[in-house]
Amino acid sequence: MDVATPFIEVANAIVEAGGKDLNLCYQCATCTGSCPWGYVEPLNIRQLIHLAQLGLEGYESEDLWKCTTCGTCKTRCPRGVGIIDLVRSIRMMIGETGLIPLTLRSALGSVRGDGNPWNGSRVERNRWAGPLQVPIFDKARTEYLLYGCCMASYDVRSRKIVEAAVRVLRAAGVTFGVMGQGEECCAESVRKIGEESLFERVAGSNIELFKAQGVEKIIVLSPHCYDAFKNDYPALGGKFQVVHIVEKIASLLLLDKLRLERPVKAKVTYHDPCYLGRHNNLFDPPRMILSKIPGLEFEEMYRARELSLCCGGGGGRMWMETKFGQRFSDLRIPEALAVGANVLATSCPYCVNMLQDSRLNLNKEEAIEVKDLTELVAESLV
Amino acid sequence: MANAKLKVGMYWAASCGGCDVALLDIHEKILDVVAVADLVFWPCAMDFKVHHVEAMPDKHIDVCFISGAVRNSENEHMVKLLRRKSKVLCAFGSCAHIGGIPGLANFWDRQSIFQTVYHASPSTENPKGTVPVERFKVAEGELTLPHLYDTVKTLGQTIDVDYFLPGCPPNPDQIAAVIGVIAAGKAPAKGSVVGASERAMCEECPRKKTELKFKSFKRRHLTHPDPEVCFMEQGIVCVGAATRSGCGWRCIGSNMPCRGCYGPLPSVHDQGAKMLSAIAACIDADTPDDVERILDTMPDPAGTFYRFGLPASMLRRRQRGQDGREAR
Amino acid sequence: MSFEPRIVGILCNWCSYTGADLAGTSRMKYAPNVRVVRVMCSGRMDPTLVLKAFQEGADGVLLAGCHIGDCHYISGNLKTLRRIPLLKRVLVELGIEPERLRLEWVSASEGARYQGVVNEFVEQIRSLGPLDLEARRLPATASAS
Amino acid sequence: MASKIGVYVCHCGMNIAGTVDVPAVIEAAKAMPRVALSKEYKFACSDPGQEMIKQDIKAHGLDAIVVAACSPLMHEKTFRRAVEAAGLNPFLLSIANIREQGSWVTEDPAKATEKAKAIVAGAVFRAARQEPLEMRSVEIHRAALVVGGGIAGIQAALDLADSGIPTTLVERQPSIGGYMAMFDKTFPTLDCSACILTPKMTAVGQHENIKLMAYSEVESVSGFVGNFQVRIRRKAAYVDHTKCNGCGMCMEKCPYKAPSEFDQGLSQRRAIYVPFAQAVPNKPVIDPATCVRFKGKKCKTCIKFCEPGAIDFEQKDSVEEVTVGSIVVATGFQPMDAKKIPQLAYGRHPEVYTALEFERLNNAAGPTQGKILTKDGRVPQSVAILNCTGSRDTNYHEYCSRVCCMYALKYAHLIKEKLHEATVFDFYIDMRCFGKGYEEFYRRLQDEGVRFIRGKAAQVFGGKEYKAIANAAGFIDGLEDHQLVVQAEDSLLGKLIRVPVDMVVLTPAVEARADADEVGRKFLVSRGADGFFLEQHPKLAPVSTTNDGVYIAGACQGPKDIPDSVAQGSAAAGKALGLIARREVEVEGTTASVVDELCSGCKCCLTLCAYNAISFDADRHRSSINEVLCKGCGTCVASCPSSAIKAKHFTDEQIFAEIEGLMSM
Repeated sequence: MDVATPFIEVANAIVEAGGKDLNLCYQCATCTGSCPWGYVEPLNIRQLIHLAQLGLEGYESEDLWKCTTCGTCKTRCPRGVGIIDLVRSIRMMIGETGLIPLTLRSALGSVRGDGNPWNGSRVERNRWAGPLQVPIFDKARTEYLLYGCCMASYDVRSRKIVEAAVRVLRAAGVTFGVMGQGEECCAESVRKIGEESLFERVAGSNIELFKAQGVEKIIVLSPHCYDAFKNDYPALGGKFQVVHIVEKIASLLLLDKLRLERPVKAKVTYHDPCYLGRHNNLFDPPRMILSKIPGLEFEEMYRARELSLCCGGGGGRMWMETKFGQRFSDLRIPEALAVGANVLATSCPYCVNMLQDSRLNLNKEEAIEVKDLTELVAESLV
Repeated sequence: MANAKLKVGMYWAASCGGCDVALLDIHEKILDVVAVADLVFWPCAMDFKVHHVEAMPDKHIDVCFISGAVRNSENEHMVKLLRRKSKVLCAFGSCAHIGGIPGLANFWDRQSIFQTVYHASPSTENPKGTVPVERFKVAEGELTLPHLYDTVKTLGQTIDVDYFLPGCPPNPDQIAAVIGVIAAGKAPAKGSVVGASERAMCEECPRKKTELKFKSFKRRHLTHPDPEVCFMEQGIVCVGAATRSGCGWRCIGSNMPCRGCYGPLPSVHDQGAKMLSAIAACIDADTPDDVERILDTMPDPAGTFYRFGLPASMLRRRQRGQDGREAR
Repeated sequence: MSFEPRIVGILCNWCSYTGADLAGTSRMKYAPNVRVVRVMCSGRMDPTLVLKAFQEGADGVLLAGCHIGDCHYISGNLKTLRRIPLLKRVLVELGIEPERLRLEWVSASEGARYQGVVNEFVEQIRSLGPLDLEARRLPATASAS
Repeated sequence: MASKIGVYVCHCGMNIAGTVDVPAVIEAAKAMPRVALSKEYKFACSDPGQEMIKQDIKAHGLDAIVVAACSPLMHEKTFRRAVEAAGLNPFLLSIANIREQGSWVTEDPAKATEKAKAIVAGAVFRAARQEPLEMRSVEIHRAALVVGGGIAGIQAALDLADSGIPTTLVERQPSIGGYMAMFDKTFPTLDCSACILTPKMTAVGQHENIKLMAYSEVESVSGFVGNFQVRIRRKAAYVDHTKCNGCGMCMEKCPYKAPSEFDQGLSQRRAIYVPFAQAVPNKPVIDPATCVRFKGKKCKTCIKFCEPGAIDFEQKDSVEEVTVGSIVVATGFQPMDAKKIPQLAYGRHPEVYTALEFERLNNAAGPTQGKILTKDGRVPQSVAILNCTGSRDTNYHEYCSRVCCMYALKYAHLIKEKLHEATVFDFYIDMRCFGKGYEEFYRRLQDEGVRFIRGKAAQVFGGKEYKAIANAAGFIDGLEDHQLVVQAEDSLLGKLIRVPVDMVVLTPAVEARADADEVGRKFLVSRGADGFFLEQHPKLAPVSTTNDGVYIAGACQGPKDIPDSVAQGSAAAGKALGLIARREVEVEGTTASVVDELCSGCKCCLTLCAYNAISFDADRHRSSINEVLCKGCGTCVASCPSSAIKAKHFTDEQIFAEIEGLMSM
């Protein structure tokens, strides 16, 4: 058995770095019991918190990088501990010693240099808008800024989502444009990785740019951008009206500005993205949209809404290697198949990517497709 | 009887002249007044000069009415002069009583008012940037203008006042009655408010009122209020509940809410604060956010609650601080 | 000499005054700048009292009552919860920083909270500087009502 | 206005004098307006200290007194008595709190002295303007009302009635008994709940001093301490209980059924029913939502079989008014809806039970005659009990529900007793066994072989669902579709635990009833942040409320077990009795009153009073305040736009003067 002596200065440093609720934890273990890592290789977040409370070695364990910031533990925590903030603050402290995993360092470097985590070039950003004839945002003529996420600019699969979004918004008569030069990553994941100063730099530059262009309303395709704009940017002076495409489509349907008339023959189930659902409580709009698509049959998975299983791509995990057998998305495909679905819908470019990968890895191309909800809506347009 | 007649004066300081019109508005009762009084000074209606007054012996005027607030050096000079020349001095109308509409200038100061009036207002056409100066030499000699003060004062804040006759303008019936009482030598205690009731407007207001609850505030010109029902119940701010009655509810009778020209009730220290308190307590909200949301529907609360009484209120004016500190 | 704010505190009898007493019986030290008036309920906190404090030279006014839902008189604190935001809007127009007026809920058991509120408020007023009310330099009002 | 004020500055030993320069304060006080005399004393509250003040009042003709000492909450009453004994009205005393809010909270002696001077000046300025006031007395009506017929209300009603006080007991349900009537055994003694409760219920039904009004609700309460007028609505039972002999034939023959509320929906009752066999009163009521006659059909079964002809479909609600001197509110709690916690699968899986469901399942008079069986009739081999369902949880209720640990142990025992082979798992955070015999009970259950897992159950899966989502890492050998899997981290091991079980029992939080707000407003009882009724003082006045004459007992005040509820029932009855025994009650003089000459009838005050003390005389067009109802909060005073309402002892002039004094130093 080990012997340990508490090192309270460390605990205080974590609190100061933003883990303000650290001391509230009463070790009930709900977090560890709720963590999606429990399905593959349990992550003992409860123990990490207790080690941190006493400043004991081990709080900075490698395990810390496993957290996908899915929010399951945070929403269930009976003491209201901001566990994600805690993870962030510990990561921040580790970051200061330079011990960040290699692949994350590369992604962060890319954000620092190119304004995106995918090593894409700045000139490529929003280039998709050209062929689709989406104009540059102009506050006199376009109501919304369409913020496609780095994914739309640098990932082929995600480009289909933005194309669908453009079709849908046009069909409803919404005016929107994209930012010309200078737009950067929303930096949501950067913050979760613990690189607070880089986050503030990138976010600050976006805020300045949006303000200079007179942006007031933003439509986003990724729940991660949504979360950053909505919950993190205001503290830095960026107060915009942010809507996720799912919210926008739902309100267009309610106002009867959008008609879905072409039947979509599919049995669909829906995967709630963590940052749309648990983090921002948007559970009903996606289901409402699915109910309006003619011909579509809908079936819930067991882990739906608050219980949704993380795809594994949040909190910086998008850029880290996850061992085969430890990918949450690999568990999700069979779960969707078990309810008889042939389309697994979601509404997040990260989720689409992760689930798409698993579908291929598990050789289920024939059995099931992975689609963004926006794509299903676009299919249903006449 | 002629030598027993009262010598009456009427002067206007920072005033619109409405009070003088109100005095005329007593119609045929003016004959009763003339029967008991000689008008010895009334620059608005007759040709009197300052030197006429200066020439009078002290306490020459039996009753002097002064309308208007004190806003510039000329106002101050004249009211002090008239105080010396008068036995009884009565503040006439809201401006003299509590500051009145000119008192709203206390939300600003001399410099910002000049800036607006001579430079910034949308209708100002002043390419050369001409501004009035207090002394200006011309061939004929030196021209002078009075000095405009930063702060508007009531008459009572400037000189010793015997009675206060409120109203914007005072109700003609009340004017006649007050003159009658003074003439009859039945003057009330010094410092009294005369020609007004000790109770608020609601005493006389005929509108029906059941329960106060503000879900939002409405502006009079954007609504068609039911003439039978209390304005407040219809969401329109009416400051009648914090205002002396005596005006004959002329505004309310014309379907306009009371704006408070008759001033605060006898035991009230600050008319605006009391009305604010009464109204806010009846806001239909129990959380700070909901309260703010409802308050957002009330434009210019300070101007509403202190429309007539800012100079006589507890804080008297907008604070600027010695170093020009400005609140947000 | 550095600026020592003079602050009037108006506290409800049942929660906040008792909470302030608790800070005392617990020997918690805090800034001595707040001078307290006890009223029975925060519902008694008439805006006129706030103006009076400013008029008498207070640099700040602290109002404290029972937490919402815990009012000893059921709902008196709700009335003040509604009044103060409107008063603050008016204070802004009167050139007084709304931060000079603070409404807090302090329960009878929150001695430490009272200590914290007072210390924080005193520092806030200190950074705002003296109010130096102009009305105090103007000639006194003759009886005008 | 007072013109000869005496100022006394107390040293309080070193408590004040250790920090405050008392002589300097004395000197400063001498210079304050209208101060005739200024003295210091070691302990002003001591007998000689008080005696000195009395002597001075007489010798110097002082007309107001300022005592600068501890908080008025401490010794205001003491000094008021002293002042009164010297012939001065007690309201001419003003306390300057220079200890709790002066010497004790300030380190720097110079600053403490400066603050003390200011506080004394405030009190001196105020004292000059204070006015004499009188206390008033009101006669108390010799009768009591108890609201709620659970164990707390039953106890309160019996104690009052046994003391000879005519008592009305109002219960919303058709029978009294409350939750306790649903239980099989009680912890930790394991007495049979019915055996100890039924005699008390019968005693209520038969007591000559108790008027039992079941199936009734309090509609409104007016009046004040000693004289409450209470309107009670008796709901139409459609059965004339004066004729009904309780034979039960109607219930046997009635062809229409609905889920039994008493059995938590686990069994059926008829449209005409008594909730349970030992009900008091044991007379049936007809549920109009189930009876087809209320849907226009022509069933006559009950009428046909009722020999005394008691069925009366024409019956209407009736309202009665009673006048009582004091009221005990014992309206109880409700269990939290466990569906609010989706990960626990309640409502999604049939074998997840709430505590009350399990009570009925286990009750000999329940739907399975006390056999613990799954819904499909199997005997469970393993049961998991999950503690803290919505308690100690800021997402639901931050407080501890206080009873769950113990009844969880009780369930574990009952399961072990009935199903010797079954394994019982108890998932807990902390075992809270604070009561008499509780810790011993815990030890006993460990001895009986209950498996305790320290870790809050994080997730409950249905067996079939689990198999669909589990991969190799989560595979559980032999898991059946109808089973459940409970997942938690055992924090003592630092290991994730998955337990396959046949049944899960949740322990939903004890929460304030959904209508507690409405009930609170009816009886003018405030509620705390947790939603429960608020006692006047958490330690020293646990069953009193801020509404004089209204007391609270049982779980409406906060979660509590049976012994505590009974104790509170008796305590509240004792307080109510004590009040009635006084025959009359003194009411504080510090109320508000309308100055008639200034009131314009603007009605701004009418909706503000939480005690309905303000009424409007339409003929005179004036507001007036009933000073017996008025509690003196001053809310109307602050709101009167004409300043026509005066708060006695807290007038504008008095507070203004105090502020002037405070700022004069």
